[in-house]
This record gives sequence, C-alpha cells and structure tokens, in this order.
Amino acid sequence: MSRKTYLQAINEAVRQEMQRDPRVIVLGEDVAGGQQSSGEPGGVGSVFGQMKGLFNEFGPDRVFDTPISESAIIGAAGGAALTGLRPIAEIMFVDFVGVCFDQIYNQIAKFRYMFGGHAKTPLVIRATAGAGFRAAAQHSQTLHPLFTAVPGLKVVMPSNPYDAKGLLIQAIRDDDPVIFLEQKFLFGMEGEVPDEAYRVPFGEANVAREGRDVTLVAFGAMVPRALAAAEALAKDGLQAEVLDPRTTSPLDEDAILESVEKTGRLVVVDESPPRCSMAGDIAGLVADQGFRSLKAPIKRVTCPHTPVPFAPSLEDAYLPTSARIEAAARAALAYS
Amino acid sequence: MSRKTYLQAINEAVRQEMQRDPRVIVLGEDVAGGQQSSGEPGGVGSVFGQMKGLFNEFGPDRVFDTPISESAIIGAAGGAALTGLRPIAEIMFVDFVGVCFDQIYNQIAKFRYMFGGHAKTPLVIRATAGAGFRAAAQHSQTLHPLFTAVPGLKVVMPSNPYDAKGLLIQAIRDDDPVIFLEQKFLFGMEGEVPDEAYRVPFGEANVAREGRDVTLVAFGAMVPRALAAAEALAKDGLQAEVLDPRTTSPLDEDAILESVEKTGRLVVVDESPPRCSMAGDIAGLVADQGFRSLKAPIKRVTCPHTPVPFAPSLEDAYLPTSARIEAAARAALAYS
Amino acid sequence: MQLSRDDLKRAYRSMFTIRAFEERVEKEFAEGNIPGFAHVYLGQEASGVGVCFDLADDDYIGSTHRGHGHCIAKGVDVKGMMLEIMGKAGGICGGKGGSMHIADMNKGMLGANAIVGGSPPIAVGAALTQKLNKTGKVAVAFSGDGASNQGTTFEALNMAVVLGVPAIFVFENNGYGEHTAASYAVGAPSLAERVRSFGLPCEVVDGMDFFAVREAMGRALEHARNGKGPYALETVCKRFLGHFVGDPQAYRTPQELAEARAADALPRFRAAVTGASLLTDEDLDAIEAEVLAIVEEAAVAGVAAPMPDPDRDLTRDVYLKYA
Amino acid sequence: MQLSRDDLKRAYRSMFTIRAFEERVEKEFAEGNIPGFAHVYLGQEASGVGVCFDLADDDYIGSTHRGHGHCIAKGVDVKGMMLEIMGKAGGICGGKGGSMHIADMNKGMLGANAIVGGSPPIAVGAALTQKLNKTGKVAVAFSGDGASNQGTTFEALNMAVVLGVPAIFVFENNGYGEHTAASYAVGAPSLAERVRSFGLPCEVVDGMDFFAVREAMGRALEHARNGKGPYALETVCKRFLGHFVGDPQAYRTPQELAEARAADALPRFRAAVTGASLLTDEDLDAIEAEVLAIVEEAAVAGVAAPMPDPDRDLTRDVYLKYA
Ligand SMILES: Cc1ncc(C[n+]2csc(CCOP(=O)(O)OP(=O)(O)O)c2C)c(N)n1
Ligand SMILES: Cc1ncc(C[n+]2csc(CCOP(=O)(O)OP(=O)(O)O)c2C)c(N)n1
Ligand SMILES: [Mg+2]
Ligand SMILES: [Mg+2]
Repeated sequence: MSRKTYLQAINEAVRQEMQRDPRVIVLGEDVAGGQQSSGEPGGVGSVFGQMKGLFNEFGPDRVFDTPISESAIIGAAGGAALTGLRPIAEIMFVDFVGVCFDQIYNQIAKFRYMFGGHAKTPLVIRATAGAGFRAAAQHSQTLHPLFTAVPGLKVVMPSNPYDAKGLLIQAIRDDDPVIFLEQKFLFGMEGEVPDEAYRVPFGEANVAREGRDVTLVAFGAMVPRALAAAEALAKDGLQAEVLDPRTTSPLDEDAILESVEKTGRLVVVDESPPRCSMAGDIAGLVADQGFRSLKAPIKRVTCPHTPVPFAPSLEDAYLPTSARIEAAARAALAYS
Repeated sequence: MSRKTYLQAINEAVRQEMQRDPRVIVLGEDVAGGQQSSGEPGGVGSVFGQMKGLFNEFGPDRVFDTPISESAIIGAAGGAALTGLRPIAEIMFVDFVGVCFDQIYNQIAKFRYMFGGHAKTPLVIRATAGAGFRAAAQHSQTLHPLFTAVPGLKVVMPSNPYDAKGLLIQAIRDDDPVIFLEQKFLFGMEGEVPDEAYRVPFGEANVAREGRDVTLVAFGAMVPRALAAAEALAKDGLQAEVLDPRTTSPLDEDAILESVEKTGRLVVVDESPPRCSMAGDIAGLVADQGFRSLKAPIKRVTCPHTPVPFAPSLEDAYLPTSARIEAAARAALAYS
Repeated sequence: MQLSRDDLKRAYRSMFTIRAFEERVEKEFAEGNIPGFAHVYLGQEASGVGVCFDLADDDYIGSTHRGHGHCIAKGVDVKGMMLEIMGKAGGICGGKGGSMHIADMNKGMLGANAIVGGSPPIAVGAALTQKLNKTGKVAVAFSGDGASNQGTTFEALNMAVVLGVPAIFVFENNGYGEHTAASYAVGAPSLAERVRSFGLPCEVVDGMDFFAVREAMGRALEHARNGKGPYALETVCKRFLGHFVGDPQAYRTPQELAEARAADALPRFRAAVTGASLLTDEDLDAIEAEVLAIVEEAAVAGVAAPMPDPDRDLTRDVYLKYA
Repeated sequence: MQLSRDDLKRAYRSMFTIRAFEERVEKEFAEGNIPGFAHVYLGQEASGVGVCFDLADDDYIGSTHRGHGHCIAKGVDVKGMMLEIMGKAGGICGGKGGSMHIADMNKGMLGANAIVGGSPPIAVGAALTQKLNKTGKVAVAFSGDGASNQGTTFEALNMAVVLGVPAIFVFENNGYGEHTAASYAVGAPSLAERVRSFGLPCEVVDGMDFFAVREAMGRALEHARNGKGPYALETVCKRFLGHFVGDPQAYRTPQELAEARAADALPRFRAAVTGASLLTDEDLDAIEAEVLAIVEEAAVAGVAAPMPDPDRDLTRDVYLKYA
C-alpha cells in the first residue's frame, strides 16, 4: 500500500495488466510519442503522461502511436479484440469521439448482440473527460450520458485513485467493450493504492459517506464536490449519504434505491448538460421504483444546457459546485 | 386542405420552402439519384421518395447528390449555413450519424455559443428514424436522446402528417440547427394537411387527447400507440391524456407539468433504450417540479437495453406496444 | 499456382452457390419470406470467390451490406445464412443480425456491415492481430466504390500502411453506390490510383473473371503474408440487379443491364474450363444440381423454422437488462 | 502580380504581427494571464500570410487549433483576439471560445477548430455558397500534416472535387502532429501526391518563403475563382516551439530546433526586400515598432479587462436554458 496519484494509479493498472497478459496492447495518438522524430521516441506516454514508460518497457509491438484517425483507431482496436487481442485504445480527449462514434456505438457495442452472442469484444477505450481546465467547448465534455445510452457499452467514471486502478484492471479483464473516462480534474488527486493488482467490480456503488437524511449521488469528479457539500451539511447536523456508482452502465440501481429508502430524499449531481443525462436517468429510476420512499422532489444539479464556455468566470459557474449541491440538498431537506 | 400522407407532407414542406426562399438547398445521398448513370437522373428523390421531384423542379444547383461521406455532407451544410445558405442535409438513416457526429455535436451545434453569438447556422438535418422495418441494429434506431443531450440542437419528432409539414417548415425557417427525425413507420400515415405553408412552433406540445386520470407522454411513432392505449383505457372509463411534445428540444415542460398537475399520474413512452432516454428526462423533470402533484410512481415504457434485433418476433417485442403502455397506465392508476 | 480439377470445381461450386442462393433470396423475398430488405451479390460472384479462394478459416474478412457472397465464398454455412436472413432462431446469428449482420467467427467472417465504410478499420485490427501474433494470416476488407469515399475507409488505408499490417483492401467497383454512379461520386480520375497514393499497391482487375481476381489476390497474399504490409485490389464488377431487391432502376438503361448480364462470370468460367478441357459440362451441371438442392433445402427449412423466442432471446447477449 | 511597396509593408506587418502576438502569448501564458493551453504559430508566419494575402473579407477561411496566425493574416482584430485568449468579455467571441475557437464572420474567418480535421468539410460548404451564389470568392481550409490523415479531411477533398467548388486546401506541413513525426503518421510517400490523387492540383511550396506561398496561392485563386474547382497547397513549414506552449520537446534534438530557427521567414523576407532595395531596414523597423505597440496595448488591455459575467453570459447564445 502506498500513496499514489490518480494518474499513477492508471499507469500502474495498465502496466501490471500488460505484464500479466501478453494480449494487452495500447494504441492511440502519442501513447508512445516521438515516433520518427529527431529526438527520443517514447517519452511522451499520452498527453497527460498516463501511459508514460510503457513504450520503453513493452516495446513497439505492444504500445504504438497512430495517425490522427480516431475511426481507424477504434475500428482497429475492435477488429483486434474480435480476433484475440485485448486492446486498450486511447482517445486523447473524450470530446473527439464524434469522429469515431460509429465504430463505438454501431460496431463494437453491437457485435456481441448482432452476431447472436458468438463474438466478444474485449476492448477498453480510455479517454480523458471533464471540464475545469479552461479547455473550452471541444476539450471539456464528459459525454458519459452518450455512452450510457448505448446498449452494449460499459461506462466507468472513477472518482479516486483506488477506484481508478481497480476499475481499470476490471475493464481490461472484462470481455465487453468498456469506456473508461479518466477525470482530468482528478489526475493529481492522491490516495492509498495497493501495489498489487486488484479489481473493483462494475455495477457496485461505493458509499463514499454514510448518512440518513438525504442521498447525494455523484460520479467521477463530482464525488469530491458532493463530499464537500456533505461536510458542510454536517456542520448543521444534516447527515448526507454520498453514493458513487462508479459505473454509469451497469448502474447499481439497488444501492441507489436502498439509500433513498433510508433517506427519502435524493439529489443527483451530474457534470453534464441536463437533458437526457444521468441526473434524469437516476431520477427516473427512483421516481418509479423508489416512489414510495420519496419525501421530497428529486433535485438534479447539473451544468446548464450550453456548451462548455472558455472564460474561467463562466466555466466556474458552469460546473456544479459544492455550494450548489448543498443548496439542492437543503431544498430537498426543507421540503414537506 | 386535403388528405396527404406523412411522406407527402414532408415533400410539400420542402418544395414550398424552396419556392419561397432561393437560399434553401437540399443535399445528401441520392436526394436526386442517378447522377451520371446511364438512365434517367433525378428520379429517386431519397430512398423513401421524400425528396421526389425536387431535382427536376429546382435543378442541380439546388438539389444535389453527394458521395457517401456524411461528415463532408454535414460539414458542407454547416459551412454553407454559416455563409448565407439554408441547407437541408439528408442523412438517409439516422443510424449513420456515427460517422459524422463530430460535425453535428462539436461543430454546428456549438458555433453560435463558441463564437459569442456572432454566428448562426440555419440548417436542417433530415434523417429517417425508428424501428419496425426489420432493418436490424444499424438501420432502426431513433437516437433522439443523443441529439437532445446536445446543447444547441433542436430536435423534432413529428407524429402525424400535419405536424410533419408544419414542423419542417418551422425547421427550415429556424436560425438554429435542427434535427428533423422522419418516422419511417409513419410514412404512409394519412391526415389532413393544408395546401399552403404553415408553421408548427417548436416547444409547444400537442394535446393529442384530453383526459384527467393519467398523462401519457409519447413522441413520434409512439403517439399512435399511446392513443390506442388511451382508447383501450377509455373502454373502462379511464381517461388518459395523451401529450405529444413534438420536439424533444426545446421541450414543452409547462404542458407536461400542467397535465400531471391535473392527472397526478405519468407514463412516458419512448422508442429508445431506457438509459439516458427521454423517458428518464421527463421523469426527472416531473419528479422535481411536479412532485407535489404526483400520486403514483412515474412509469417509463421503453425498449429494452439492447440493440434493435432483426427477427420480427424479437423486434415486435422490442418496441413499446399499446398493450405495454396500457399496462403501465393501469399500474399507475392502480397505485395508492 | 496452378488449379487442380478439384480446385476448379470448388471455385465453380462457390460461385454457383452464391448465384443460386441470391436468386433464391430474390424469390423468397418476393414471396414475403424475408423481412426487411436485401442487397444481393448477383453479378459479382467472381470477385468474392476469387478473393476468398485461397484464404483459410483463420484468415479474416470484413464485409459490407452486400455480404452474402462474401460469406459463402468464405465458407459460411448456407443454411445458417438462409435462416438468419429469414430471421429464424436457427440462423447463424440466432436471427438477431439478419442479412446485413451475418458473421461467423469460426470461418473468419467478421461480419457484414450495414454502415458503409464500417469494415475497413475493423479489418485493419484483425490484420494487426495477425502481425503481432505472427500468424502469417491476413485480413481482407471488402468495400464498394461508394464506400471508397467514406472517411473511415481512407483512414483505414493510411493506418494499415503506417502499422504495416497484412490487410488487403478489396474495392468491388460495380459502378454504383445505391443509385449514383461511381463516376460521379468518386471525384478522382481513378479509384485505384487514389488508393495507391496512400502508399500501398493497388491492382485493377476484371471482377467478372475468377482467374484474374484469384491471381491478383495471390500477389496480394504473397505481399501481405511476407510482412510487406497492406495491398489493395479494385475488382471491376457488374451489378445485375438494383441496389436492393425491388429497386426499379430507372436510372439505368435496359441496354446497360443487358450488357451486365452478358458479362456474366459463370458462363465465362464454364467456357474457359470446358474449352480447355479441364472440366466437362457434366461436371459443372452436377455441381449446379447439388448446390440447387442444398439451397432448396435451406430455403424450405428456413421457411419452416421457428423465430426466436422474445422471452428467451430478446435481452440475451448484451450484458444488461433494463425495462 | 507584382507587389508594391505598400503590399510588401502589409505583408511584413502581417507576419510580424503574428510573430509579436505569439511571443506575447508565450509571455502572458508564462505569467498566468492565459487560461488553458495555447498552440502558437511561431515559425509558420509566411504560410498563413502568403495564403491570406490576396483574400478579401468575403473570402472565407477555416482554421485549426493553431489558428492565431490565420486569424491575424485574415485581418481579425488583434486586441479582440488577445482578450478572447485571455477569456475576457471584450474578446472577439465574448470570452466564450478562447484560443481554439476564435471566429470572426465579418472577416470571413469561420473559426479556429479544436477538432483535428474539423474545418475542411466546413470550408467545402463555404465554397459551395460561393459557387451557388456565383460570388467569385473562395474558401480556404487550413490543415496540418496530422490533420491530413483524418477521414473528414479526405472526405472534404473528394466532396470538393465532386461538387466542383472553389475550395483551397492548405496543408501546413510542419513535420509534426503533436509529438509524432509526419513521416511516421503520413503513410504515403508524399502528402501532396496523396492529395493530388483525389483529382485536384496540389503544389508543394516552401512555407518559410512568403513570396513562394503567395505565388502558389495566386495560381490556386486563379483556378478556383474561374470555376475550375478546388486546389491544394502543401506548405512546408517549421514549428519553432513545441506542440503547445510549455511542451518540453525531448522528441526533437536541439539541432533540429536550431535549424528551424535558422530558416526563419521574417529575416529572410527582410533580406529579400532590403537586398532588392524595395524597402529599407528603417521601413521594417518602423513597422515592428508600431506592431509591438499594438500588441503591447492589446496585452495590457487584456490583462486589465473584465471576465464575462456568468449571470448575463453563461446561458446566452444557445437557444435554451435548463437547470
Ligand atoms: C454510413 C452509411 N451511409 C449510407 C448508407 C446507405 N447505403 C447503403 S449501401 C449504399 C451504397 C454503397 O455503395 P457501394 O459501396 O458502391 O456498394 P454496393 O452497394 O455497390 O455494393 C449506401 C449509400 C449506409 N448504409 N451507411
Ligand atoms: C479529432 C482530434 N484528434 C486529436 C486531437 C488532439 N490534437 C490536437 S492538435 C493535434 C496535432 C495536429 O497535428 P497537425 O494537424 O500536424 O497540426 P499542427 O499541430 O502541427 O499545427 C492533435 C493530435 C484533436 N484536437 N482532435
Ligand atoms: Mg458500388
Ligand atoms: Mg503538424
């Protein structure tokens, strides 16, 4: 056990799985870096350094750079997965999935079903997600609702270093295609991460904080903000339970329903424009199956229905803040 | 006034707008058809005949075929829209948006916002949508949730010939990009359609049937099924109100909330896999803002979380049926 | 490589199986036994068979919406295909895929594909597996002339060159993408030249001539299997029918259609092998009779077979159930 | 077409404005006055200026993530740009777009683009407008060598040829896409030849030489404006800095970086025009002084300027409000 950053946890997960299973390969733009340049190749290891050192450790047959052609990247990963490899494909920023979305939602996600269960596609798509980097409208999106909407995809949003490693190892060993959304905003977050390999199963929510008064459900980079809101509420003796589903698909519906059964009040925090988001998705689940327990309106704390703005003043207002989460929880608590 | 099919209504809307405004152009694969073939060019007019006759009426500078390159189609339409034309681009089946999704969600949808309000993109993307045609996993999707999730897009799902014409004319005159989802399943549906041009505004729900006991919200091809369910319920004296929002974005939230205020019970019918769908979206809205009126769990009637299967037995079970809608309404009505 | 009599019989059997199968599909479609729509491969038999003739079960192909011929050429079971196209539980994909999604991992058939340009990137990946696992096998991507304009196809060409994988791109140029002529939609003076400019060889070959296609494919295989990277063929074909079964084709003259039929690869093959006294008409007729019986049996069985059971099959084979 | 003294001054002013602006961006970035990241155009000035020199405000360009130079060359206001890059309300896009989304419809600037390959299809559309409205104007798509591999770019090339629109594709080949060499990622032996194979002319030109770029662009304009369809240029450039400001660039040798600087287009231009006695060093120095003052003023104003007001600006300019 030792303290590692979220970034290091990701790197370690991939390294250990590559050591364990020769079928695991890594491909994407600059996952090695410096191919055919005048200087040292392999030193980049992805733009945030997630894959750093892997090219040198595993060589050009296991870790390779690709042209800027995301459809070919995902398609190649899909074809490799169908034929026996276990590729980890990187989309540098998840915002770029628009140029390869067909390969994701019509191809790899559907193979198993369309082919009558006779094919499997063990493939991880890693992509950085999230706002707060002043990276503007085309480099700041989360897009997890887009993937969650697609039958056949599993969607992972780790909120801390421990989960990042364990969920990524699970993703690599999983036989279905997995979208693994690295939360840019959390890359520097530190936490205890075991040195050995371990798995965090999909579809099992983490109770990040227990409480009996109100349930806060949050994903990825919103989890720390929900925890901060819970902390603030605790000062007034209000006990918020913070639930981190870890994966949006599969979703741990039972954990959410059980928590709401206890608290009777629900706030869903989602870093996403509101429409057809996870906020609505979970609200819809609870408004049906958890209706009897509900004591107050379900509150959704999301981004506004706009692209991500560039100016820091706007981007800070764009993202759900712990203050907004706290206010929503108080509104739910005040209702009677 | 005369009886026309849904298909004819679409054709008439485009024809009349092209007559009215020389900036309106039509582009896409086989919207004319037969370019440089040995026989007669222009006779296809889109694979379901939606654009039939327009090539002959308006000529090759207003209606033109493109290569199979959807990114270039949408990008070209976007660039033309930014510079003064009002293009109508066709994506033959909405399922194909995966190969051009970037141009839709990162480009045309975001121009206006990213550019500080100094650009407009008056552009209609017409695409056929929906299951029931035994067209399998890559030709049967609706995908309206995908578009609804994107800030900056307007999303239209006409449920009858009258609306098809009026909403399409509105779409063509609108200054924002509009996704116009032609419901394949309804092409043959007949109804009264005025001969002259008229607009059906966006974001105004149609009360397809009034009722006081339960609210059924449905879109596009699900509206007739919701009406059939309402009819069946009426036999038992149960008065279902059927609401057709017509556009999923903007959404007529007020109409939905008002109806639920009256009925206290809500069923949302959505031809879509359930996750991050309009079913959840509307449930989320009502579970928050309409909570006080709610007398029963909100029921969501959707497709299962699978790709669209090919076999008729499976596809029929895949789609929400009026029987399933009726059962959901009865469950909501029975709750106390 | 010289073809034995058995080889020639196998080639004819494969082409005629496609012919008989597709004509049966036309008929069953007209009779309402095939749901949805169907794109048949009639006229292009020599291309698919020529390409697949020297492939093994562990060589891979990725196909198109017009995939029946590729499947048969690659050895997929005809009955399983017919049942699949009819939406029956006993179909090769359990009735879930249908005409445009036939796949058979045991035969190296990675799927028909209803997205134009869908297969080339996938084939690059299958070829990557072969390269990394040093199998000496290849992956073939079939595309039409129309698909040659899709961005995904171009990307796949470049990616294959950059990664140096044993991918073979076969562009079946039948002159049309749906109802639009290739001469319109392919802006380049030459499809093959455009492919070549990506840095891989591309041969233009008469797609109505089995022998020509197979020989060109032999060079492609030699190249790819020996670590020299990707290769491409443009097989120039004739589409006998419309884009889909039932397309009235006003955009083509009767004369053009007649010319297409006149170029038929099957009589041409027959003339060649009988003329050279390699096989007799009787040999070939016997094959036809056998094949027709198999197709007949498949169709009859298909019509009678049960559809999948929604309760059991609808939500199976995707990892999750909701609703 | 011969360049007057005023033309030459304008050219130098434009190139030097880019130089001064980008160096200021580097400095302001280092001082924390520019949020996010910035891709500067240092080293490629002659390409952007040579391409845009003979364009009018109603000719269009579509740009890239490395767009500042294109904006300046197209006449976008430097102060509006600086404020935008700093995320200020007075920026040309109200602070909403930032470095990668600068656009100015009044200057025919259809936007920088943070998606590699995003602009070429859009430029085809702008060119389509010119063709249909018979304006005699053109639309230019800037792309990098990296972007030349993106499917959208290939599609745009073909579409432009098929539709016969006055689009001009400029591939600024600076040898790198981020940290990967073009020689690796462009599988083809020649980027230009690959473009040509689509059926349009493509010239390779020294992108460090303003005169060469402008002359080639003159031929492109002549071609496109006269209804002959699209045209392309590959301008061979040097990227002085890393991919983004702050990139340590271990993947390039100091020697390569020194060679890049040695090829600097600005001293080269100076030597050419002073050597030919067309302008004096004093003329050029005066321009530099003026430009530096403008950039200084822009930067100072930018630092002091207010950010947008969330209450007023966050949900404006998109058609709907939710949440
Ligand atoms: C991305 C996408 N765009 C459009 C279509 C509709 N479509 C199906 S087949 C076809 C024509 C394909 O032409 P070609 O590649 O020449 O193949 P052929 O039909 O001639 O065998 C088109 C446009 C599709 N299936 N996918
Ligand atoms: C679709 C997409 N993929 C990847 C990126 C990340 N990215 C930004 S710039 C760049 C390199 C572009 O190289 P090139 O086109 O040569 O332009 P240059 O940076 O050299 O000007 C990459 C990979 C992106 N922005 N969009
Ligand atoms: Mg074709
Ligand atoms: Mg470059």
